Amino acid sequence: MNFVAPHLDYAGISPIIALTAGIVVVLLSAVFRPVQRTGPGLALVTLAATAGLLIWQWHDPTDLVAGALRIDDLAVAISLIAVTTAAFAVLLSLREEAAEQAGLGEYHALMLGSVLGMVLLSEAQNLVTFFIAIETLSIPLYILCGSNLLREHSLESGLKYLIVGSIGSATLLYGMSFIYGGSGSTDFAGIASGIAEEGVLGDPLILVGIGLTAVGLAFKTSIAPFHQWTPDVYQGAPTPITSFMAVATKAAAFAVFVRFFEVALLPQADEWRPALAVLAAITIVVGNIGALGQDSLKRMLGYSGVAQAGYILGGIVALNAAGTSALVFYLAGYAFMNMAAFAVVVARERETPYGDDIRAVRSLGLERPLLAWPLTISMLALAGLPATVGFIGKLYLIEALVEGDYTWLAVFIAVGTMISLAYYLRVVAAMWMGPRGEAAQPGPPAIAGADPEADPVDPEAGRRLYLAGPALLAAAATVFFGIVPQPLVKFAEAAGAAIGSLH
Amino acid sequence: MNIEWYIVLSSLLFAVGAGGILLRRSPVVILLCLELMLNAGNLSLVAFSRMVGNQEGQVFALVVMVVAACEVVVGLGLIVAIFRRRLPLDVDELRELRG
Amino acid sequence: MINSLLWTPLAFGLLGLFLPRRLAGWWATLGAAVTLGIAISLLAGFDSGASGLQDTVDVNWIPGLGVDYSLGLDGLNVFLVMLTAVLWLGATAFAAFREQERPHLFFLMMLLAETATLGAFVAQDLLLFVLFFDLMLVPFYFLFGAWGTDREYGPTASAATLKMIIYTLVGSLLMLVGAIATAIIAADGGQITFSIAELANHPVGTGSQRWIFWFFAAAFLVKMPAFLLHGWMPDAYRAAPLPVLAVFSGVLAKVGAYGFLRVVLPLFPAATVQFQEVVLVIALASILYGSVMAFTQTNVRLVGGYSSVAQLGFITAGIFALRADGSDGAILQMVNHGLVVAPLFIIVAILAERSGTEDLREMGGMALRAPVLAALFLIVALATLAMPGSANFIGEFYILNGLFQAKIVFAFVAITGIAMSAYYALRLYQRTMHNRKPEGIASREIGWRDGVVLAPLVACILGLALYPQLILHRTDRSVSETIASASRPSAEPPKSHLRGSTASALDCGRLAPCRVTWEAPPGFDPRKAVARQ
Amino acid sequence: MTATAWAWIALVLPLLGSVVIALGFRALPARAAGAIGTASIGLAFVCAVAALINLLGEDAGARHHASALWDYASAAGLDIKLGIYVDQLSVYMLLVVTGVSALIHLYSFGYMASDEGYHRFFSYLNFFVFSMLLLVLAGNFVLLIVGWAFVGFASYALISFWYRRTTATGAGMKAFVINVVGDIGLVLAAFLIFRELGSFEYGTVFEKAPEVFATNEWTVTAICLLLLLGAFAKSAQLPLHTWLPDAMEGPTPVSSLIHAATMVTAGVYLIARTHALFVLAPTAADIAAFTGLATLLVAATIALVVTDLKRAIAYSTMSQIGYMIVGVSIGAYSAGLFHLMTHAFFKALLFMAAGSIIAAMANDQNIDRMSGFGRALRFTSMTMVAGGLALAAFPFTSGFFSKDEILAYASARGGMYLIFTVLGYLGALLTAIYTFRLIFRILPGRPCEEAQTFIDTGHVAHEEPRNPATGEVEDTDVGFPGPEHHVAEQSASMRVAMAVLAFGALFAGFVQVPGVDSVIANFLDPVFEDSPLTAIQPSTAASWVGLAIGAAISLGGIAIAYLLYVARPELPARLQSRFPAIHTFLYNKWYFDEAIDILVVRPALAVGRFANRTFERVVVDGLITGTVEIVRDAGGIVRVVQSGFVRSYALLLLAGFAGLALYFLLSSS
Amino acid sequence: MEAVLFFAAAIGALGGAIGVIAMRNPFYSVLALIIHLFSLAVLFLLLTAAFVAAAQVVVYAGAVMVLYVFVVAYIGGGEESAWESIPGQRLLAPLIGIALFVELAIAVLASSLLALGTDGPDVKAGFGDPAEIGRLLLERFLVPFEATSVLLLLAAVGAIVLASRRGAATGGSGAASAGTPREGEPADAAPGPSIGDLA
Repeated sequence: MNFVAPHLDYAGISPIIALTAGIVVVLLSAVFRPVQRTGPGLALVTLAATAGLLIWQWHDPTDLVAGALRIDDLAVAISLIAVTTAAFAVLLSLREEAAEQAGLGEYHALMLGSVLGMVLLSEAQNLVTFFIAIETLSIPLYILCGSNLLREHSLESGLKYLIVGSIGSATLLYGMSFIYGGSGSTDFAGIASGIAEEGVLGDPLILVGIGLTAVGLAFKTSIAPFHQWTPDVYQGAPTPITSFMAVATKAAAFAVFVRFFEVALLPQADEWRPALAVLAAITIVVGNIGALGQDSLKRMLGYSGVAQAGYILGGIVALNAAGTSALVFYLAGYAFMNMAAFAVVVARERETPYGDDIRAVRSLGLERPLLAWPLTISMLALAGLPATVGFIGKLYLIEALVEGDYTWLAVFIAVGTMISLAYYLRVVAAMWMGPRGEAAQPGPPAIAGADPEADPVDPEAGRRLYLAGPALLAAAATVFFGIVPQPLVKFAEAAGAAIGSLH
Repeated sequence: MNIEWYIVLSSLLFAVGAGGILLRRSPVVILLCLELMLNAGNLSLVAFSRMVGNQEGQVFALVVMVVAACEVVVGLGLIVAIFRRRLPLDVDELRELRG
Repeated sequence: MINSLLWTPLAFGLLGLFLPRRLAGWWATLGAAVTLGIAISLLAGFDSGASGLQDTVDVNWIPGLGVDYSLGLDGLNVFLVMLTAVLWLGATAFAAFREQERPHLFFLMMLLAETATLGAFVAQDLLLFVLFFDLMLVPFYFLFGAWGTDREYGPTASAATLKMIIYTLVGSLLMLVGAIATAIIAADGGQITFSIAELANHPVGTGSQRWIFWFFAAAFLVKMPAFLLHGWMPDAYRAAPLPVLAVFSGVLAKVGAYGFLRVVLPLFPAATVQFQEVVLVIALASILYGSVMAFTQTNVRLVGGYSSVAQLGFITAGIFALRADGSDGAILQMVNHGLVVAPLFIIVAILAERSGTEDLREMGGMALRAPVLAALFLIVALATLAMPGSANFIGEFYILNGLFQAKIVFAFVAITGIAMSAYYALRLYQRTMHNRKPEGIASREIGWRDGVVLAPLVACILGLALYPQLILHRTDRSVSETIASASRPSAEPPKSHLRGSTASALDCGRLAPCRVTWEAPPGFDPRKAVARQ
Repeated sequence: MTATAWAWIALVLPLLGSVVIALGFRALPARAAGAIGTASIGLAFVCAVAALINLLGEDAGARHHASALWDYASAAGLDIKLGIYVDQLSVYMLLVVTGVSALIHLYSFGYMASDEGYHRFFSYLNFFVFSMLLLVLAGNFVLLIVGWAFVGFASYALISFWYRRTTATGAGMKAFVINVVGDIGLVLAAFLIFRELGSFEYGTVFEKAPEVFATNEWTVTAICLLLLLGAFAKSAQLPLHTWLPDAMEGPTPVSSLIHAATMVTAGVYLIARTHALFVLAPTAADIAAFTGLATLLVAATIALVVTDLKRAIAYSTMSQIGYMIVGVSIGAYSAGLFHLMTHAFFKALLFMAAGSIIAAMANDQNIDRMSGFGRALRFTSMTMVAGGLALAAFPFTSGFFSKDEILAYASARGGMYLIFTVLGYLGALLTAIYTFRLIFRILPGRPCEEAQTFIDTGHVAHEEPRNPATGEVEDTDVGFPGPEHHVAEQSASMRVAMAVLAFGALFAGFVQVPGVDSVIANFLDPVFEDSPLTAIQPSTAASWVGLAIGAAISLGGIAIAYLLYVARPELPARLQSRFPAIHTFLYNKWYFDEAIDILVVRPALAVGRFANRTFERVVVDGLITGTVEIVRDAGGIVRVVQSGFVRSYALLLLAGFAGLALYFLLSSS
Repeated sequence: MEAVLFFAAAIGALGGAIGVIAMRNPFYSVLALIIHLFSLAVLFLLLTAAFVAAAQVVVYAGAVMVLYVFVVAYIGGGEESAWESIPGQRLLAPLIGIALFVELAIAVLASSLLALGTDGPDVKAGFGDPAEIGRLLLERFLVPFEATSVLLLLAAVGAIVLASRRGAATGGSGAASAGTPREGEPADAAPGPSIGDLA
């Protein structure tokens, strides 16, 4: 029997190759004692290489490997966001207890594996690839969340994430099977043509399939009411991992969300748009009010992440090029804001006995201005105040939504933002307006948020370049793109244009 | 034999698996129930692949098996870790994180 | 030129971070002074005859989103810019004379606030306007929260400030949505632009105008604040540090009123005409309520605060008379009110230093050893109550005249506010300066420091009192253009709205033609006119 | 130089004086302020005379000029210039105001000598004169309002001159607020005028008024009523008069200048100035006249019973202004203005005398405690008698001619206007009685102890000053008149001023004797020639009959007073016990204060309290707290759902899917 | 004949599934799952998916279940108490399950796809044979195929990370923050990587 090997466009898949190679190398580094501690370095190199190769592929859309993947500007943009986030996370992981626990090699290999999953996901245009990619993304994260074996929180979050995540995957899978059955194809394009046929369009099988897949993706992007894992996992997981998850996972999941819904399921748009819009609205409300009065910063950021997911989902609801661009833009901006925040949280976790409790940042403005500013900026940006990328992002989303005739959702975004100020500014107030003079003296460790083991491991963490550096960098970017957004807008527009079906 | 039968059976299995997750507290059993759900998916995949007469569904099913295996491995790993940590093997006991 | 005006304060503020503590304040004052200089030169170069914008800057900022960085001056904003520059110099100097904790941050925020405020005034791109409008909140959040005073049995400074921020953002975020909606609807599939002038040329349909109008109105009315939306004001005013409060109350409130003139009238003419009476009712409520509250308050700051509510009510009423004279008066009154309320709060600060309290009941008799202070205060108080002969009087005279010609009944109600203002302003003055002096209150003359801050401001008041024409002359043209634009697309025949929408039961337009004329108006029914008193 | 130029100078001089004194309060030596103040007013008077001469140089028809310095506030069709309007009327007022003011400044130069607030006093006083001149010279309604409000402020400042006296500050506030009410009337009138005539300038307005209002009399009536609101508030006519008696809290020169001679007569001037409009609105004119009449009588009755010296004179002022209002409203313009002048003389004089006596009484103003000053203060009592005679219209004094001219005109106009004649004479009787009640109570008889001490030592009684109203000890360091306070006998400047005024009070009447000469009328009439009412002129004979009746009544009144207070001093007490109701009613000033308190003040405060205590808390804050509560509760729900049980998360997830699937099933075709 | 097989297998699969969730003892649950899997394999065969069926038997029943058994044996299959700690869960869980089933079933039954009602088209011989599947895996589904290998690798690493001895060595809350090098200690004194230990 004859076998035709598929054509391999090595340029196109080079980023994937680089990552895979990186994983292997990093793993090997773990085996040989002398190079054991080179894990982070190697990981960074890999990520840098991947980023380089991705940029090389910019503006050069091609189908890869028998149409299983498609590398276009959307994929590249999202992959870049994921890679950058990962690089930040690697830096934050230096001297992180979890990494030591898991072993540097394994830890970073897993992280790279997750990144690989994200890259694949952002390029996937075939159900099988889609599924395997999303699992490649998730499974390492399950492990990494639980990787700090000494902290019960870590294990708990790992298990919770695994269980709920697997339910999500199962739902997703089941939905895929329906869609496959209904359309008779696993390729996105094939699905689109398959369900567009007379008699199939609007068939309950397809629609329920859409519903199932929507649930699966909504879970990954923590859209309410499928969001509940988010706060717990964010709080329990080792902070660098949280920072990685918070942005990268969302980015990748949203990428495939866009591709799957705006390419494969486009014919059914009239059915799924309202549903997603309602989900977005619920998410905005739930996320914002849930975050009110949270003392654990990570938990607060978790809820805020939920709310932000709601905003971003608006980009898909809008269903126009502007929407996709807005989505990419917002994700990029969100990456910067979150990085700044999490870097500071990591630093304070190691400096103070309060873990990620809000008391850890009390009167930070006096103690460590260089940490206080990034956190402040990030909070203001998340709250969408002007002169930050957050404002432009919201502006972009709202513009897309109004264009897509979903003004009421835009109003929801506005309302959500108002509520969100209450908890974002609470952090700012703690930093700058704490009761006069009363700095956060090392007292008895907090009950909430921080756990007994969390005594200060590194009282100088706030001065470490690998923590303060990323924080300041991200904050600077947040402000810069708030004032000179055009480059980022161009970037997003290119990504948005990738989905041809919208024109 | 009508394909419908297979699909309905698979959805029944899916529902049973889901119900199991909701009802059982032992992480091991919950993992088993996840297996049930994934297998339900597999069944419908294979059935549909028969229905539409191409084998992509079957390939998909294979991939899913691998994935399921991986999840099991990781899940069991976590369970062992939790056990080693002398924590109760009951998902209801693991609720430090809440609110 | 206008760019330097806008960015000078911020630049100074940032450079100030690298100076030693004790210099920070002076550096900031210098920055404010330079800004004032630029503002003056702009005013000098301002051509009152020309129509349209002057000193414009127009750069594509975010082409992708159709947002331009476009600034410009015209009669509507030139004097508000001046006001901003003047008051900020005063307040910064006043603060610089006193010991501030964390001075670097304080003065950075002060100057950032100035830049933001100036931006809101000179922005000619709708979105840029919204951006600056929101940006103003950030520095004031820090200033109020970090340097404010926590109250004994009340909310902490940061809590009060949070309340203010959220409350005011409620409006401005809706405004953001409204602004975008306006642009997109107006673009109608074409290239999106936010340029106010452009949008004014193709106004959106009446249906859309209706809801967008209220999104904007919400933002502006909260900012002023107007009746029922002033809930944030008392706490915030009690918390705020006084020099900051001086500029806050002196300038920021005006941004709201200015927004009506700059954005709402030109962009949503139909809705404006339709909702004229609703807004007027709100304005009247603000006038009456603000005045009544003002003369029952015992906290000095709140007297100022509620009087501002009343004053802004007048200004709004003037604008929504939808007559040139009303709006002329409104702009004049914005400047006047800024010029009186800022010194008022500075004086309050001085009084509080002497009496150690801000409670009227515990003050008194301070005039004796402080004749200069008393004199300055007296002038400010008289200006506050719109003493005829002060520019404030001319402002209110124009406003009320406009209102009178447009909606006579509203004018009769509004004017009672003047009587009340006389009472609360004098009460404020008497309770602090006159009557018996309680124990433990020092009646000290102001030092030269406070003198150099206060005297120029009072000089401005007197100068304007002698020659209000200075402002009226320059604003008149732009205002009448704005009003005209507001009239254009409205359904009913042109000019008719000058007398108010014909729908109104209270319409007095019939009683006299609007154009200045003395033919006996047809069908004049005087019983109404008299009965309405 | 033209008349207008002189007028400008006259206008600016007092302002200059005021500013110089104000700025130089540290630099200037003690008495300099007084000197500067008096001098500036004196010069202003000279300028006024110059202006008069200029005016007389022109022919009667062309004696009105407008002059503007610059555009004050002209935009959007409103055209407001900083301009003055000079004609016979304004120049006449100019003369009266500057003249009397000059004398009163002179008086104050001595009277206030020992006062801490000497500079302040003269600065205010000059400012007042400036405002008054602005009022009378203003060339348009806006400037008129400005002057109108300025005098109001000056009066406020001077009433509460001793600002640590709570009664004084309270009275000041009262006066100010009531006057603001008046201002509002003027402002509204101005708006209405602008709407109908499209201008604020006197010239334009009065020129266009007849044609415009030919058809709609109601508008012009409305305008006039609004003007009257202002006039009544300023001239203390019913029911807006309550501030005037309280205004006596101020230093006595203030009472004599502002609250007797000049400011309070502004209402009269206003009506005269806008007679062109009143002619078109007879209804309004009549309302004005009757209000004047009512005030005249009410005030007179009150004046019969009050025991406070200055307040008694204040009520007499009200009643005299009532005469003037009647005069200018019914058409006796020049007569009213003539009475305005003579009244300025004798009433100012009376106040000066009173001031001197009160000083001698160490600020006790209760006439029941006074007696025998005839021997103690000869000069003072002589001047007081002179003023009293004029006020009581004793034959051939100034008041005699001016008052009776008004009444004669009323009778000449006939019809219902005879009422004014009749009741006017009744008022005259009352006037004579209360005037001489004061004189007979104070001057003759055995000297009271203060008077005695003055006779013995030649100094006024030294006493710790107390506030007669509240009895609290005065806080002298704000410049409350100290013990070594001047009485006329001790200060040349005061004596000069009083002498001049006494002369005026006694003999000023002779410029206007029916049939003999009529200087004032001849000078003023051209201003009013456009009014048909000027045609009416009482015949000389009629006038003389009226004068005869007036003389009889005046003498009768004096006789009654003599009977009551000298011959049979127990009678008043008996009358009191006979008609207690009437007495208390009058003694409580017809309960006007109480009425206003109940009708206006209490409601306002109640509303304020409600707004403050209830509305703000419940509604305004409720708006916020309510929302916050809702959000917080919702947050609570989210927290509860976030129970930490992974299985319940799963449950929600699947439930969510069930819902979603349901939606899709329903939306499936 | 086919129908009989189907129903037999169906009952087996369903019974196994119910057994999994019904058994109090995890060990029995595992056994029940094995039954379920075998019956599924039969169903796959009926659907002419020979290779899948084989994989099912080998991978699952062979490998995975063994793993389960070991783990259960290791942690001891303690019986799970009947006590329900979440209010309403007992009530809602079945409802949700039923709701899911009903909705999915409706989706299938109400579907207008004619093919659902058939046994599927006639397929050429060798449909679902290893050869066919293998070709697909190497041609169209190369990427997923490679990805699975990576995924397996990662899963293995994960298992080692989680279950490695380090956890046991420091088991219990006794040794706090092991693995974070103390000051002064040479960096590489930190516990060595686990793969190295295994090797």
